[in-house]
Amino acid sequence: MEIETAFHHGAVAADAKPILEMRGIKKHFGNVIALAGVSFDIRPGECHCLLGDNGAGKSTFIKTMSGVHKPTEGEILFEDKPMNFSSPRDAMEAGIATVFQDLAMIPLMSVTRNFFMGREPTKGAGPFKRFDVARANEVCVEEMRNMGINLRGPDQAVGTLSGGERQTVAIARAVYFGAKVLILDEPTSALGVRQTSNVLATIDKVRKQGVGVVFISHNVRHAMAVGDRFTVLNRGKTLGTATRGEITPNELQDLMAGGQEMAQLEGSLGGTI
Amino acid sequence: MEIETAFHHGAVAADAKPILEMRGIKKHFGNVIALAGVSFDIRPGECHCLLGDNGAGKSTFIKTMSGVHKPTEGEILFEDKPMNFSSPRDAMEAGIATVFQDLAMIPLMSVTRNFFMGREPTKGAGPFKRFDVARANEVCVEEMRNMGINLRGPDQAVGTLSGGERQTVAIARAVYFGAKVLILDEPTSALGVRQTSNVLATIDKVRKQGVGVVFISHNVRHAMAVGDRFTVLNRGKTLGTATRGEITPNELQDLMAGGQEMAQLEGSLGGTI
Amino acid sequence: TDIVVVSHGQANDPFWSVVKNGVEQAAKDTGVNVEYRSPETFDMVAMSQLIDAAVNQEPDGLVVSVPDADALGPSIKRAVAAGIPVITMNAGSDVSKSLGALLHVGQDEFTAGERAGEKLKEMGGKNGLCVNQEVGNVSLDQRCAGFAKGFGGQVKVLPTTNDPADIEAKVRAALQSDTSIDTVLALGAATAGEPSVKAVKALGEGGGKINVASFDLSPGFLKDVENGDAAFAIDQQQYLQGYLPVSFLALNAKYGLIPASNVASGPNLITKDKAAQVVDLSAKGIR
Amino acid sequence: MPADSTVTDERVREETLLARLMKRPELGAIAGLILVTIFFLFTANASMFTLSGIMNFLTPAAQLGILAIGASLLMIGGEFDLSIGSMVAFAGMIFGALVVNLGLPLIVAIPGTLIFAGMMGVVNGQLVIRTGLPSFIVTLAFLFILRGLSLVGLKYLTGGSTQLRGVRDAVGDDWLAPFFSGDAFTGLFAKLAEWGWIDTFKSGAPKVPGVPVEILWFIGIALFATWILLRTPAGNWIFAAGGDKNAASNSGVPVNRVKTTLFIVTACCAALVAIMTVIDAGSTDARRGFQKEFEAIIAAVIGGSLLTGGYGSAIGAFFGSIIFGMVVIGLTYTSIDQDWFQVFLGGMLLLAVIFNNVIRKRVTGER
Amino acid sequence: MPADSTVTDERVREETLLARLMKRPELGAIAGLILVTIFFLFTANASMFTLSGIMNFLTPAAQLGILAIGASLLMIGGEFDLSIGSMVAFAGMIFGALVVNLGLPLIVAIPGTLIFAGMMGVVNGQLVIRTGLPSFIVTLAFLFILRGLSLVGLKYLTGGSTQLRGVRDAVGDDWLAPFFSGDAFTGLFAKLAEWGWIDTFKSGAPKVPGVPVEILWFIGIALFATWILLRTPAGNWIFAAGGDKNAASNSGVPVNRVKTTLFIVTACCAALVAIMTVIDAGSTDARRGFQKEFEAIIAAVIGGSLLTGGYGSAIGAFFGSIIFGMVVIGLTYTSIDQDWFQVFLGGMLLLAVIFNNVIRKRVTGER
Ligand SMILES: Nc1ncnc2c1ncn2[C@@H]1O[C@H](COP(=O)(O)OP(=O)(O)OP(=O)(O)O)[C@@H](O)[C@H]1O
Ligand SMILES: Nc1ncnc2c1ncn2[C@@H]1O[C@H](COP(=O)(O)OP(=O)(O)OP(=O)(O)O)[C@@H](O)[C@H]1O
Ligand SMILES: [Mg+2]
Ligand SMILES: [Mg+2]
Repeated sequence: MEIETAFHHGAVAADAKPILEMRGIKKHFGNVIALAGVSFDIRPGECHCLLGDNGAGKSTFIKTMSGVHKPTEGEILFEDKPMNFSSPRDAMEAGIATVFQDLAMIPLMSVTRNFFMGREPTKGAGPFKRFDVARANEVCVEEMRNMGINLRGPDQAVGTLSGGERQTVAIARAVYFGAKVLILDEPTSALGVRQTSNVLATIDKVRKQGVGVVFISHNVRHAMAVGDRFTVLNRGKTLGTATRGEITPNELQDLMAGGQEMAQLEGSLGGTI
Repeated sequence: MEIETAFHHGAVAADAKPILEMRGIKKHFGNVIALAGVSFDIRPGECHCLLGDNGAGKSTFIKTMSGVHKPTEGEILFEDKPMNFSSPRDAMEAGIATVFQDLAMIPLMSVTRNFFMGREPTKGAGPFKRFDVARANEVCVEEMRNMGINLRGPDQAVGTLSGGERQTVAIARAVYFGAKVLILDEPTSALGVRQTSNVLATIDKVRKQGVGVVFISHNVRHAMAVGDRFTVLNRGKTLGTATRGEITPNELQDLMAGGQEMAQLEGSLGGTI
Repeated sequence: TDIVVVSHGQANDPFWSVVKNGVEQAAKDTGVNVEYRSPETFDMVAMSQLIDAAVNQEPDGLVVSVPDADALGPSIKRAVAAGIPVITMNAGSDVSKSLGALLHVGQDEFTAGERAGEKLKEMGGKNGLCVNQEVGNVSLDQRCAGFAKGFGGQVKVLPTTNDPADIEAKVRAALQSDTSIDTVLALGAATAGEPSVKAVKALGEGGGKINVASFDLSPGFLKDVENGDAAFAIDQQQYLQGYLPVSFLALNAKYGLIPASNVASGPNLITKDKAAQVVDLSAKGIR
Repeated sequence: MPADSTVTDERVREETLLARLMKRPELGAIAGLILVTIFFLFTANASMFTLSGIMNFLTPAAQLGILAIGASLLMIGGEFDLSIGSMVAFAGMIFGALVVNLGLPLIVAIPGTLIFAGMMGVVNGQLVIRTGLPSFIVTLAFLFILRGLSLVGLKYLTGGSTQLRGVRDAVGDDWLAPFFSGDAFTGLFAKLAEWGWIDTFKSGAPKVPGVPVEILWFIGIALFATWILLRTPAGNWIFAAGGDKNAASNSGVPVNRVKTTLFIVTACCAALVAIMTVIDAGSTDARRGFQKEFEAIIAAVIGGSLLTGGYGSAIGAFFGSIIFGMVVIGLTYTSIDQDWFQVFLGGMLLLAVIFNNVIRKRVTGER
Repeated sequence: MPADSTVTDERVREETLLARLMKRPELGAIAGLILVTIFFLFTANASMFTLSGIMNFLTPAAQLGILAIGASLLMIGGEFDLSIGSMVAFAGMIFGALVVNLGLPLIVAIPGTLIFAGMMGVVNGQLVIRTGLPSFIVTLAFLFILRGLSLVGLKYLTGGSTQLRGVRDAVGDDWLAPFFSGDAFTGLFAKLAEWGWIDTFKSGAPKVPGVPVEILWFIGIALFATWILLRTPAGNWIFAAGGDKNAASNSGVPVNRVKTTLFIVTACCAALVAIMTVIDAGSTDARRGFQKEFEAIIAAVIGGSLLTGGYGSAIGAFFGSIIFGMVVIGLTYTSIDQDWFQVFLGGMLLLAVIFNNVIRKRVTGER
């Protein structure tokens, strides 16, 4: 397997101050313990991959990061200040943009309206301030094209888009609005070859601009292609963080599968995954 | 890239009679042309991969195959008889099991109830015939475990499962009920390493039992690992079908991206996708 | 000749269906063309709009009930201004003249309630219950108010829904929790009157001790009166309130004839001795 | 591997039995019922909780409840039927006509009425399915149409009156009548009275002659509906159809068949209530069942059913109806000014559902 | 790259202008309106479509429509308000009390009433948000509570009656009154009558003295609501909040703020109708606005709003109200027997929505 890529890595000083730091996060849903104390941080200009088996708690973890869930226990420091996001809007205003695994889109609404939902561009002033639909449509079509999707029209309902088109809208939206931290929960799962490479290239681009990227994926190759650090979750706990170069793809793959039966799996599939 | 796998390929006689044949399928949604005449067939005991860029029409195509959409034009032959499925239930009864890209699950219902939705096991007779909840729970937990997911309890609501856990329920369900044709629309997109290898192994297993499998994926490795034939869709048209061995992974990748700019992409990502 | 009748009661209200039957009979007898209209609930705003709609068609006569002169006044005045002869019926005897109507046929709800109250007091009642199945409908509220005045003693209003089972249970509850109640007045025979009788009977102590009376007639309630389970029913002879104005207006249109004063159609108490004769007519919707 | 090996998951905390029970939608409404009961224990006249007082508020609750259980099944299946109130009047008229005007025995008249109602259910269901219009608007149209037809029909049948009388005489002592009207277990109650176990009048007759049959129907239907919902494939289909029509249909649930059946069931529940009330009252009129559709939905919602479908229970509707019936009748037993009836009704409903909610969240640890 | 380069997609067929228009929810209801108009053109007295006839059915349509537009915004935002009918009575009582009992001028009384209503909106909204209960049940409680309070309040204010009179005298010739009652453009209409362009009574006064102000409010509010929905960020938030609360909130839409605002707007629409009808009628009573919540929802649904939220339009509610108003008043102009009114109303509603639907599907090629 080739993992050396054209991307530039390791430019971030290992001792750079984290933008966002999560300490000992626990999250219980009723009697279910989804997170049993996870610590994590993200520094400007790095891509920190969050890996782990299905149900490990990755999505739950980034949802506490982006204000959707309140942690049952634990501390969130944003730029060194303790933070208590009471809604995703708060987190967004602080500078955290997220692509959720369920995409957070409204099927009945048009692509443009979904794209700008919550942050509509306006024109006019005072009581005549209004949603600048023309510009919104233009931006939306343009951004989608950059990701490799040619929309039929910006007023198509998101519910009628294909799985990958829909995912691309969510990613393009998060990237467009910029942020200090960009969180991507399995952004490439439904994407085609071309769209995937666009997204990976985009991650690289925003990282270069000093944004901290949290990237969740089940695909070791994708993670290896852009990641600077790798944190592996397992059953609600962290198995530790590795820096790029410290770990081989095979070791990573082992960790992601919970260290279990990997030898046997490898054998049966001949490293095709 | 290693693509030789432990799976057994090519056992299907190239001239075996197709179980299901689709001829010149067209599908329009209002003014959108999603499929512009696609032909496709699936033979017993083979895994036929359906590949293509985002929005190429793969999901729309398999939805006409499984009775969700009525084709605007075109013919469906099931075991040589023209078929006109008026609902997915009809298709299911004819022997077509499908895992849809959106999974077709009800978030508010429990895992077991989702698993057996539409085909509940019963006990008792006559007016006392009832849903055999105990057995259903047992089967469901067991099948999920076989796929590599340990459920907390079979009465957990599907809406509270993680993305991968949910996808696994849908796959386990389709496989459990057996069929003559098994259609999987991006079944591995949200799955972890271990779960993915389980699913690929399962595809191999049911193929050996003579089931025809239609497998949609954006991941060339997954497709190459289990596919016997490969059909590539592009913008609602088919680019042709290739048999295993006739085509290299790189050629396939090229085709999937619509043949566009692949050289450049390859360069920038170093073959990491 | 076209005559329009606009009332505030619904076509499926047992009381008003009798008025409507009177209207139809009069139309048949005099050979005029009559439209009967009413809003779907007790709604003065909607009713004034119906009157406006009628006026637009410039009929040869207009019959209206006037439970709220403030709300309906402008519309009626507009009709008068347009030269349409107007007769008021049922409610509104006090304002009829001032609105420009020719005369009023009917009886005041308040007066009827008062008469009922006096009669029930005579029968020895001290502590009354007024069962109101449509609180806020002004004409029903006036019946209760009149009852309270005529009765003199203590009167409690029991608001209920329109459902017989609810009414029966609530009347029973009221009688169980306040055993001093000796008089029940229901504001509608079929909806409230019959269940009240059943409630009293279910207490097992019915018959003589608790007097039940009701406004309006229904065959079922009249049977109760006949059997002695209920004291009496208050009849406004509302058939007349439909029949007379229409025939007056028909005559007016034909010959210019019109009576010079108001016609009082009730009240008329139907007691045990008269009940039997009335039952059949009631079952046909004439009383 | 046995199924129970999953419980050894280190990621699951222990859960109390109470918490497990409170998670069920059918049990949520119990908290509200307890609250309302306690309220009335303190404020109402003692006669409310005597045997006869309880029967008194349970009778209207039972009539409402039969409708509410039908409505809740339909709501779980993702649709509404706003025509059930009008259906009570319409079915009552049909039943009256069969019994009085045609003089048919109950063994013919009752199935006839139910079939008529069922056919209306089919019409509702087919219209909703074929047109794809929301059932709200389709059944709303039938709310008006059936109510109007009842009026027209009654006037036609009686020659001008809105009340059709004489059902009691016509039914007479038909052997089926005791199953649909009057009280059950009268013999038992007479015995109990004899032994002095229950209150009697001076005459020695029991104050409560028996259990009104509608209460038995109510309980029976609630249990049956619960069994269907939780223990049969049909129940699974109802939840699925209401939870997500497309997902259910894609998974092989015959969604249209399920919905049509539910419309039929709801209409038949309304017809059953109509039959019972008409025999009981001996008459029917054009205003029967007015706004019952509304009350039925209220009871179902108090009982925890979601308006959006896919979630709820028949037992919830059962408790919801009792809460509603108790609040409506209960105020009369208190010394609160009756003018405050509606304020009280609204306030109690709000309190009951909020209380349900708070208790459930507290117990299950949700937030 | 210019945005229009997307239209050169070979996978899009040409679409007629008509098809593009019919796809909009706001225009679906036009087909129904046309159908109903044609029906009345054939069956109704010619005076229905004279100027005065049109004003006559537009007036109730306008009063309903103002409520329906509020209700449709709220429905699009994913919630219901069942208390608007009662709010009409309650706000009417408050307004009556301010004007008659306290003798305040309109410039104080009108804002006072609106603030009162708005506060009720806040209560509704906060209860729904804080408790997480469905708005159906919360506002239902207020349906009862407000109706009950109106009764109690009116009795208190009038010393026992349920009708408060004398508003017209109290308002007198307050300079604000013409904005909320009576007719606008009376001068213009008098002139037109003089010139013989419009019908007059024998006296020479125009049959239609002017345009009732509620019609102007109705049109104004419909346009304003449409602008908000389609052309402002707030409109986008309303659709998002109703389409999927979680997705909207995760995308940064302040869902709770949006919903509370919508509850306030709905309550204020009800209060506005109350103010106009009370000044117009000169009186108020405890039954004002009875079942208006229901009619408002009907109008919104006819106009294409979904009960499940996230889809609909204010213009749709506008047309829906006109259809409803036309059917209700239209009967008066026909010779159809009043007994058939409800059958007629239900039938026309069903026809109108089915027709809307068929036309839309036919034109847009959906199936
Ligand atoms: N609301 C909830 N109630 C109960 N359990 C929940 C809830 N949300 C998540 N869980 C459980 O918490 C665990 C972690 O879920 P999460 O979605 O974070 O997993 P994940 O790591 O994102 O998995 P995947 O890779 O499959 O998306 C899962 O086992 C899931 O069943
Ligand atoms: N109901 C619909 N109305 C209009 N257009 C639709 C509808 N359903 C699908 N489409 C369009 O048809 C095209 C094909 O969609 P489809 O879901 O089949 O793509 P796909 O090949 O499965 O893509 P992906 O890999 O992203 O899942 C898309 O461009 C989509 O926008
Ligand atoms: Mg996840
Ligand atoms: Mg797809």
